[in-house]
Formats: sequence, structure tokens, C-alpha cells
Amino acid sequence: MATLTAPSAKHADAPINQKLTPSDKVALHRQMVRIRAFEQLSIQHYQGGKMGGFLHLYIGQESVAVGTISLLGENDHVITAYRDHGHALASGMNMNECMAELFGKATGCSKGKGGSMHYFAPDKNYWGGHGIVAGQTPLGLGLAYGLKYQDKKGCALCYLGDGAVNQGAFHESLNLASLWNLPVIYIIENNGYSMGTSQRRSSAYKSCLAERAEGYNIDWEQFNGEDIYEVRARTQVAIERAHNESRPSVLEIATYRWEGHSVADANKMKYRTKEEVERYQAEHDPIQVWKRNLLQEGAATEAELKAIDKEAWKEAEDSAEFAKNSPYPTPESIFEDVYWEVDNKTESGSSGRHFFND
Amino acid sequence: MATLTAPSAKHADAPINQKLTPSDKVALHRQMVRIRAFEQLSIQHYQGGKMGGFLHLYIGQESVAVGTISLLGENDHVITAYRDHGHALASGMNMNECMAELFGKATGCSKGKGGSMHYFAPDKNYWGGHGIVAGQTPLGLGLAYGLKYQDKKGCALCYLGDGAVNQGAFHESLNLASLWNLPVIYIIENNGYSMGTSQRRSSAYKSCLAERAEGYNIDWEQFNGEDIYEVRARTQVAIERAHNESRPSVLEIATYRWEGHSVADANKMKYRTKEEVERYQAEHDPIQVWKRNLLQEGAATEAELKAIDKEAWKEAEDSAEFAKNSPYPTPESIFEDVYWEVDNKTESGSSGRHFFND
Amino acid sequence: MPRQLSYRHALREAFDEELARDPMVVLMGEEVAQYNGAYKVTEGLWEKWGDKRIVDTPISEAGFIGMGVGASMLGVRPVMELMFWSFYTVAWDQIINNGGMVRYMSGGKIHCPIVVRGPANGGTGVGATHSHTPENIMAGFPGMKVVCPSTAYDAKGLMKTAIRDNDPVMFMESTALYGELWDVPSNDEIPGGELIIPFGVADIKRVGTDITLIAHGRAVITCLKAAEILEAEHGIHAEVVDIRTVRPLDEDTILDSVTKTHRAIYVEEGKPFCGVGAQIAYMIQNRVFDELDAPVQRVCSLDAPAIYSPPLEKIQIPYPEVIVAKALSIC
Amino acid sequence: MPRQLSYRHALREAFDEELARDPMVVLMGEEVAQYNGAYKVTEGLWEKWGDKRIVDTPISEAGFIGMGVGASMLGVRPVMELMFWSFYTVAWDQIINNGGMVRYMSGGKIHCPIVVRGPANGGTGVGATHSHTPENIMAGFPGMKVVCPSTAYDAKGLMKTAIRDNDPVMFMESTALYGELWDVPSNDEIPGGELIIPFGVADIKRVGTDITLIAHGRAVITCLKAAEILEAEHGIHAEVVDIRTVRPLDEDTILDSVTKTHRAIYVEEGKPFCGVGAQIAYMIQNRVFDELDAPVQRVCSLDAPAIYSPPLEKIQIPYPEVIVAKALSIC
Ligand SMILES: Cc1ncc(C[n+]2csc(CCOP(=O)(O)OP(=O)(O)O)c2C)c(N)n1
Ligand SMILES: Cc1ncc(C[n+]2csc(CCOP(=O)(O)OP(=O)(O)O)c2C)c(N)n1
Ligand SMILES: [Mg+2]
Ligand SMILES: [Mg+2]
Repeated sequence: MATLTAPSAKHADAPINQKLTPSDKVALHRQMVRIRAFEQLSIQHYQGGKMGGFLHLYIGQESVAVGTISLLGENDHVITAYRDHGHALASGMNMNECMAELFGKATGCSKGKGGSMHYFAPDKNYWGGHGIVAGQTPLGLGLAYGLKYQDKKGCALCYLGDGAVNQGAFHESLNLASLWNLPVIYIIENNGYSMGTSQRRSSAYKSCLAERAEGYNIDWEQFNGEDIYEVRARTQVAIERAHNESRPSVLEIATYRWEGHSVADANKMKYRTKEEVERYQAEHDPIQVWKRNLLQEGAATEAELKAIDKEAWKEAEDSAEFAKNSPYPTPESIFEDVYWEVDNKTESGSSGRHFFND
Repeated sequence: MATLTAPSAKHADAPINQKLTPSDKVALHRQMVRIRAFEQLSIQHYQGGKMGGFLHLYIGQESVAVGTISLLGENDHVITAYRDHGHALASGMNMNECMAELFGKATGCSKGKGGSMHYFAPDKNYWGGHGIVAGQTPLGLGLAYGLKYQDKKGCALCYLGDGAVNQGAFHESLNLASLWNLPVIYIIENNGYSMGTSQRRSSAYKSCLAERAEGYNIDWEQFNGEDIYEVRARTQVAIERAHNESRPSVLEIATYRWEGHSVADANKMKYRTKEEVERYQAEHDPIQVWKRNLLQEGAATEAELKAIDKEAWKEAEDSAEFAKNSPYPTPESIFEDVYWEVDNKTESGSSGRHFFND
Repeated sequence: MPRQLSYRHALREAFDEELARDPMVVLMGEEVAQYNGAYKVTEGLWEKWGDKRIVDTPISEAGFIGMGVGASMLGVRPVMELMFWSFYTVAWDQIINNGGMVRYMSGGKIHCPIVVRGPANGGTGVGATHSHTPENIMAGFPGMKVVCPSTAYDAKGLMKTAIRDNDPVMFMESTALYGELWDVPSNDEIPGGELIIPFGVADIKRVGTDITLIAHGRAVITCLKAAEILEAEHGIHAEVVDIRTVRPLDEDTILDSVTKTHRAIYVEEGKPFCGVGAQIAYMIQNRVFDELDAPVQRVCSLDAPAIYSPPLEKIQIPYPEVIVAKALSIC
Repeated sequence: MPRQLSYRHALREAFDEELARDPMVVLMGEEVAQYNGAYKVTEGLWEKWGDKRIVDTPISEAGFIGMGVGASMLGVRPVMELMFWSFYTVAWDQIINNGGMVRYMSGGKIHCPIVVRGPANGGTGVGATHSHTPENIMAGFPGMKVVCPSTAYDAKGLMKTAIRDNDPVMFMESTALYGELWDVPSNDEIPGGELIIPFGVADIKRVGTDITLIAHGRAVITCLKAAEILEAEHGIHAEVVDIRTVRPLDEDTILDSVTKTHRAIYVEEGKPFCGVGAQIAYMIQNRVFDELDAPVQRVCSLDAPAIYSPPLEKIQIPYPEVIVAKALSIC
């Protein structure tokens, strides 16, 4: 879990941060605020009965997705777990397609077929949104493999939770990543809990979870995620390692989720204290941390930041309006997007029977 | 892989070795020689067409099973992979049941149902014999869990290969073992190759494979397995840790297999040099290493050791005779040993249909 | 007035009674203890039974289920929760190759009294990865037992049997049923003092003469609703056979019913290809071919991965009107 | 004289041609490169194509198959060997939840042109854990394709189609067939210059009039032997339909044949419960009920885990005499 740190001059001074113009910095703020507004609005509509299933919110963790993804270029890719709205928006997906997906509408990013846990936008190098804990970790490796195979200088950021490190697939991936020099960066977003289980109750470790990388001879780092400067500075090292040496990294980034595991988590104040949650909200809110930076540096004024807040809420509300007014998928569409060959009406897709109700 | 070491006085002096009487030491020799004779005889009969499937031989690795298992008491358990004949004999199984199993006979330890990879003798605390690489690693954990649950002071030795460390189930097991303080000892028998793949081509590591345990805060050691004194001395530390602190260990023991991965391995001289194999046979044969100890210490004479050899061969030949003369399982027995409730003719086993041919 | 219990409460009562009866019984899974279970099935048990008997696990299904199998070989009787049965996919090797086969491969020397349980259903808006219904897969392996209760009564009685059974039992519940109420007598109302339902005994949940609707799990409830409509609107008297356990399977009750009604439909929430209904349709035509006045029919989930969109998902899974239409097509 | 190739050689030729055609094709698996493949299917390919195209993996099926799925999303076309199909159990989550479902859950934005291949059969004395025949399981999932060639000719033509297919293809071979020879024309003998067999097209391997034997994979060969006996000893003319691909399935060819012969047996090496034959038996009785002169029959492996003992294992798997007896029982 995060501990209080002042925005570190050291990290603000990192070359990658020195490159940021004031408007770049404001843009980072806007991204975080947009994510938070989106999440908060989605709670409202979830509770209003507009959505099914789970809703895993990213509130409190915004700096991690926004900071890391802000570093990416044309051949860099992103893949994550089910807590995927933040990474999706940070990757450039728009609120309309994201909100419509939650509403189960045909205009959703996955045509209403995936839901909250399964957002996708390959055109934005965003590969989901995966519901099975750690199931995305070999896929992220595959993205890195694909890049290397195609001689592209890039990397794959693959996010996972502190609970996910105990799935075997992750460890198989670490070995392969190191053995084959694949440019994958595993980012453990350590928010202290997997559902109601604290890190201490789910994982055995020495200094931290990322240290498991050591056994695979993979470089790793553990750091605090509340300040975007630090997130960017330290993630950039891993990205350069990936780009220039084609070597993997494991980064463990301390963060905190304010809400329950999902909106349905009735126990969210049982496995942790009210004080703990409030302390994070008061002292470690990544948006407030960054806002302080912006104001201190004179990169933005209070009024400008307020306007950004307002815009973000407006955008979120509009997206809910868009979602509400969008049509549901048609019953026939249930059978679309199953087979590429069928959808594309190829010869291969038309011989033999593909679907078996009667 | 092993490097040449003289039998170390240090390890001979370890208290656990000091306890050995000359006849104990000879017994250890006898066990290794019995395993080798059994394996060599089984090759002959395999090649004579008496067996199906695979035959994974333990020749060259005898000191590991014999040394480690010689340390076990009433509540200590053994489980291993498919290269399981050595562990089986070292656990006290007899050659007849083992050889008959290879021949697929009803008198085999698994009634001819398991074959070479699936030996079992729960009455001797020997839990198999498992064909899926690393599949036994959570089971070994379960044995340790069962011991602890039943308040028994014991441990489970769970063997795996250098290739098996890259299966996810092993890593999940390590975390659970450490988190819950379970008395399991994972013994990586590092013979340098997983089939035709050298350790370097299959695993990323820093100093060695056992070091992966570090990330789970588990004590580990890496050492050479050719000298039983060393194997016993260093394994005993782990056993005491298990017994007294209920803590797991990972031991990586360097060893070498003389034969192919299985008898069907046509490439056994392609992925390694003839020189390498011959060097191990000439300089690192655990039986020769031990024999030298025995003679130097005067624990046995050449003649006595020769007699042991002869007895072992006779025992192996007799077991082949026994196997040959044993009946095959009956066709009806195909449907036995599937369900406990059916076999035991309980009420539960007699309602409803359990088998579905027609 | 008979006592009413929810499906989840009935399960909890079964656990509680078996925990009391046998100190070797241990409940294990993600969030089953301190959190009270993701679906509150195990609520209160950790407080009552403590850390030894009710155990929270890390997210390591292969690891902890394999561990449970290993412990069961030594005489522990683990009842392992998969938070969703869907997660069997990461533990499949341990379940089938170890749990399901070690008895056979050891020539009967070892047995594994383990229960793997959790909800196995779609219809809750969680998408394809979380909506597996693997009863056909599990039941395909000799050595495995598969239980799919449709009521709180059955859930309790079958769970107690599962925990006492000496073979690996795959116990599949339904999140859609957890909150539903049924009559479940308390022990002092039961001759023998315990509610125990044997495996391999189907239950005729509704008597009828014109057509047999056969099902397992929640689809039984859907069949009962369809039967009401058939009766009220079409004067067709449907018999509803709840097989309760997919393996062992009570074929006799099915065949007796079909011999009486001459028409059968198998209804299940799984996908059609090689579903349980395929097996049972084959069996019916094989055994009572001449009794059939029409081919055996099936109603399954629409044959695509589970869609998220809630209104679409609702029609992807069998609902009464589809069964009615199918029945009318052969009556 | 037509050219003869072994089944393994035919597969190798398919790989070689596809490796030459498309630089995105990569072969991967345990021991496929330097060792030449545990069953020598990929012999010589590493020497010819080098480290980039032919890749040896560690024993990490979940890791490397998941990796292949991920790479396929980016346009690589991995052909992944499972040394035994049995080992899918440790990679099942990656195969089904990622390979099989990501297209659907992404609303069609992603597709996975991946082939998972290897031998899927019993009968080789390796015991239950190594004798899985999961074609029924794989084909149960919409999104998956399942191919089970019974001859070298089919193996080559279907493998080339599999590699070009844009959906995940589960390709199941048989160690018992690898060494067998069949006529396989070289490309210059083929109009179009290539041997390509589309999915979803069954092949009538023997024409007959009295009964239809339907099968996939090696069971087709067993059916052909049974058909010879039926003809020679009983004057019964059996038609043998090789479905070749389990999904997509050529139902028309099956139904046409049964409409002609009025009797059908499905033969497979898998276990009976919810096997492929259950699905096809259901389908036949549903679609051509009135054409059937007898219930659809099935011949499967004896319903127990695969036994090791070689002579027993031989009778656990369908052999010609069992099929003959079953045919006689309905002819
Ligand atoms: C294999 C598997 N097991 C269990 C679950 C249920 N589950 C979903 S999220 C979760 C907790 C994950 O915690 P963590 O990895 O720390 O990520 P966070 O939710 O904190 O972002 C669990 C148990 C699942 N989706 N997949
Ligand atoms: C999951 C799985 N993948 C592959 C195999 C095939 N296989 C059996 S043994 C083996 C090599 C294992 O090597 P190692 O772990 O070093 O043990 P050793 O054979 O050297 O004792 C392989 C690839 C298997 N049995 N199970
Ligand atoms: Mg977490
Ligand atoms: Mg090895």
C-alpha cells in the first residue's frame, strides 16, 4: 500500500518529465479526471439498474494507467484485467463506446458482448479487458512476441493485480519473457487487496511481490503510484529496456482502490478500516497530488482545473445519454462475431454446420 | 549439472550421517544397486516387447532418491513424477509389484492400470508416480496440508525435474506452502535436461532454479547429488525445518541421467555429447562414489559389494520371472477401481448408472 | 407451516451439519471465510468454526484444488469452492488428472473424497469467461460424479451426500437460485433425523402424461414454469423429471416416464453440442425407440459464447416459452 | 504409381508449404525444433527454417499457448504443438477463454488465427493422464473448430486449411497413424497445384447401402476394417462416412447416407458420455426419425479411464469386431 510521499523533485526532473509542456501536464490531469467522472457516473447507472454483472471501478488508481500509458508510442501495446475502464480511456477509447458497453448496447466497444470486464480497441493498441485473473499475462507476452517477430521496436504493458501474481500462468510467462528476451512489462497494480483478502493473507514474499521476478533474472522495481512524475520516470526505464534491449521488466506500483472490489462488494468496509480508506482519499488521491503539482508549477490555475472537472462530468453524462439512447444488439447478432470465417462469408465459413441449436 | 567432488568429509561428519552404522551404509548401497539392476532389467524386457508406452529410467540418479528417502520416518511422505521407479523401490516397494506393473499384470502395484509412470503404495507413504509434468507439486502440498491438519509431525518430499519448474502449478504451490507454513520439501532433481532441452534453453534463472523459492520467502539450497552423505546432510536440514518449524524448503540437487529421456528417446546422444555422458558415467556414478566411501571406511569389502550386486540382479531377474508368470487383469476389471462407492458396493454406489457403454 | 429456506441457506446448513459430524471436513476457497463467501453461501461459518475448518485461499485454483486432492488422499475431506465454476479452467489438470484418475491409476489404492463446488450458470451479466456450465464435460469422465440441484431441499440433501461420498464430486449450484426459497424440513421433522438424498435417483418434480421434460439444475425450474403454461394454455400435461445427478444417472426414471408419455425434451442451460441432452437423447432413442411418438427434442442455450448484454443474455438461456414452443412442435 | 506418404510426413509437408507461403506462420512446442518433434512430425523443419520459424518451448503449456493466442491477435499465425493433446488440461483456460472467446467478447474486433495440434489418442500404453481424446469437449464451444483427419491425404489437406483459417483450430492427430502410408499426390499432380481440403465437408470413405458407419480420426480406419468383415462374412454393405471435422460438421452427408441405409452407428475412440456420437445420434433421430429402421447405435472406448495394461488397453478401444457385432445387432 502507498505511503504518503511529497511529489518528488527527483522524478519531476527525469528527462521524460522535463519534456512535458504545461499543456501536456494538464492533459494528464484531464485524463485522470475523465476516468474518475466516468467511473462515478457508471456507479449511478449501475445502481439505477442499467447494467448487469460486475462493475470494477478504478477510482483511486488513475495515476497508474494514465502515467504509464502516457509514455507509449505507435508500437506499444496495453492489456489488462477486468478493472479495465481506466486503461481503456487512457488508451484513447471514448466514453461513449465505453459507457454503451456497460449498458449492453450495440454501440458499445464490444457491441454489448463483452461488458465491463471485456473492453477492446485493437486500433488503439488496447487488447482488453480480461476476466480470468492473470489470464491476460500470457496474452501480454504474446503481444511482445508478435512485436519482436515482426521486427517492431515496441513493448507490451501488461497489468495485473496483487492477487493475480499467485496464478501459475503469470509465472510461466515470466520465465518465457526472460528466456526469450521479450519486451513485455508486467505492471502489478498493488492496491493492497484481492477482493477482501489483504496482500499479507494471499501472498508470501520477501520485500515485495515484484521481487519474484528476481528468480527469473528479470529487472524489477517497486514504487509508489500516486505521483504521475514518479510513475512516468520509473516506467520509462522499463520501456527503454524493452525498446533497446528487448528485455522484460516487472514493476510493482503501490496504489489504492477507494471503492469495493466491485460495486456489488457489500463488505468493502469490513476487510479494511474506514480510517484507512479515508486516509488514502485525503492524503493519497492521485488527482489531488497531481493538482498540487500543477498549481505549484503554475501549469494551470484552479479555475482551469475546475473547468476540466466540469467538462469531464459533462462528457460522462453525455456518454450515459448516448448509451441510454443506443439500441440493444439484435437477437440475430448473438450468432455474429463467433467465427471470423462465417462473418466474412468465406467459402470456409459456409461449408458444414457451425451452430447447433437443432 | 554435477561437477566432480570428492566425498566431503564435512558431510560424512554431519550428525545424521554419524548415526549410520556400517550396515546402514551397506543398506544404502544395496538400495542403489537394486534400483540400477531393476532399471537395467526393465530395459531388456521393454526392448523385448513386454511393455507398452514409456519407460523413464532412473539410472545415474539413484543417490538422490535413496539418500533423501533414507531420512524419512513414519509420518514422512513421498511423491514424484513419472521417473518413479527409484523412489518407489527406495520407499520400500518390492521389485515384484514394480516389475509386474511394467508388464501390465494384475499383480502390479497398480494392478496393471497405471504403468511405469504411475506406481503407488500409500501403505509405504509413497503417493506416486504422476505423468503430467509438475502435476504432483500441488498434491505434495496437499500431503503436507493433511499432515498439519491432522497434527502429525511429518513432511512430504515432492520431487520434480528441472523442466518441471516452469509449470505454473509449481509456483502456485510454492506460494501456498510458504503462506500457510506447510511442511513440504520440493526436491528439484536437476539432471540438466528436460527431454532434449538443456536447462539453459528452458529456464531463465539467476544462480540456479531453486533460487526462485526466494521470491516466496522459502529457504532453498542447491547442491550436488552424487554423494549420499551430502544428500542426506543437506536434506536433513530441510526435514528438520519441516518437522520443527513447519516450513517448506526447495532443494535443487544436481544429478545426471545416463539413459535417454525414456527408452524411446532416439536422440539421447544428439542433444548432449558422448563425452559428457561418459564423463558422468566414469566420474560421477553415485554408486561408485558411495562404493569408494564404503571401501575407504572399511564398511564393506569388495567381495561383499559384489555379492550385493549379484543379489540385486537375481532379485530383478526373479521379479521379471514373477511378472512374466502373472496374469493380465481380466476384462471385467477394466471397470473396477473407478468409483470407490461402486467397488465397495455401498448403497450410494448402486443407485443410478455409473458406466455408459450402451 | 413447513420451514422455508433459501438455496444458499440450505447449503450452509449442510456444511454446518457435516462440519459438526466429521472433523476431517474442511471448507476452502477464495473469500469463503472472513468475507463470508462471494455469494454468502458460507456466511457465518468462519465465525463459528474458525480458521482451521474454514479457509480463505489465494487466487491459485490449480494450487489449492490440487492441494485439496492431495490432502483428501490422506483422509482430509475438503469441500473446495470455486467462486465461479468457470474458474475450473485454470485447475482442470488437477481436477481431472489427479482427482478424477488417481484411484484408477493406483489400482484402487487411493481414493479422493473431495467436493468441488460453486455456481455454474450464465444469466448474470458477467460475460463468456464467467458463464461456463461444465456439467457435460465433468460427467464425461468415468471416475467423476456430477450433482446439479434445482431446489434448496435437493441442495441440502445432495450436499450432505457429496461430502460423505468417497469419490470426487463436482457440485454445481446456481447464483440465480441462491436467493430462492423452498420448503426444507428441519432435522427433527425428518425420520432418521437427517436430510440425505442419494445420488443416482431422479426426482419427478411434476407428474404428467403427455410429454416428459427432463432437466437438471435451474433448467428444472424453467421446465416447471413451462409445464404450467402447457397445462393452462394448451391442456398438455407435462411430466418434469429432475435428474439431480448427471453422473451417476437415473436412467430408469427417465425411461419409465418416456414410456408413459412417448415424447421427451431435454432442457439445459449449457450449449447444445455434446451437451447432457445429447447423451440422454441418444439413450432414450436407443432404449425405448419404439415408445417414441416423435424424436427426442432439446432446448439449450443459444449456441454462441455467453453474451453480456442483459436483455440478450436473457433470451440466450432457455426460458419457458421456448420450451413450450418446442413441446407444441411434437405434441 | 501414386506417391505414398506417411501421415506424419504429410503433416510435415503441409507445414513446409505453409511456412514457405506465409512468413507469419511459426511452429512452436516442446521439442519440435532441435529434437525434430517427439513423434518426428516436424523432422528437418528446424534445420531448414531456423530458430525464428521453428521454436522449442519450455514445459509451460499455459504460458506458451496463451502467448501464441496473444501473438495471433497481432497477426502472427502460430501452429502450436501439444506433445500430447492430453496436456491441454494445463492450458485449458488460455485455449478456451482466450483463444475461443476473445473474438466474441470483443464484438469481432479481434480474431485468433491459431492452430493447436498434436496427437489425441489412447492405445499406446501411456495410461489415463496421457490418453485424452478431447474432441467432444473442444467442439462443444462455439468459436472453436475441431479437425480429426484419418488419413495422410486428409491430414495434409486439412492442415493447410487449418493454418489459413482465421479462427482457432484444434487439430487432433493420432500417434497410431503417424507411421501409416496413404496415397498423397504431389502438388504438380493436383489441379490448382495444392492439396487443400475445406472444413465442414465429410468424406464417404466407402460406399454402401445397408448401414452407415460414421466416425472421425482413427476410428474411421477401424470402421473400414469392420466394413470389410461385414461384407465378407455377412454380406452387409456398410457405408463409411468420415466427418473429418467435428465442428463445423457436415450433417447433410450423414443424413443423406442414413436416409439411404436406414441404420447408423457412430464410432469413436473417446468415452461415451456426451461424446461426439451422442450429439450425432441426437441429430440423426431428430432430423430423419422416420427413416430409421433401428435406433442409432454407438461404439466408444470402454467407459473407464484408459488402462495401461497393453492387452487390456487394446480391447478398451473400439476394434473391428465390436463394430461388426453392433452392426449385426441392428441389421
Ligand atoms: C481464475 C480466477 N479466480 C478468481 C476470480 C474472481 N476474482 C476476480 S477479481 C479477484 C481479485 C483479484 O485481485 P487483484 O489481482 O489484487 O486485482 P484487483 O481486483 O485488486 O484489481 C477475484 C478473486 C477470477 N476472475 N478468476
Ligand atoms: C504438462 C506436460 N507437458 C509435457 C509433458 C511431456 N514430458 C514428459 S517428461 C518431459 C520432460 C521433463 O523434464 P524434467 O522436468 O527435467 O524431468 P526429467 O525427465 O529430466 O526427470 C516432458 C516434456 C508432460 N508429461 N506433461
Ligand atoms: Mg488488488
Ligand atoms: Mg530433467
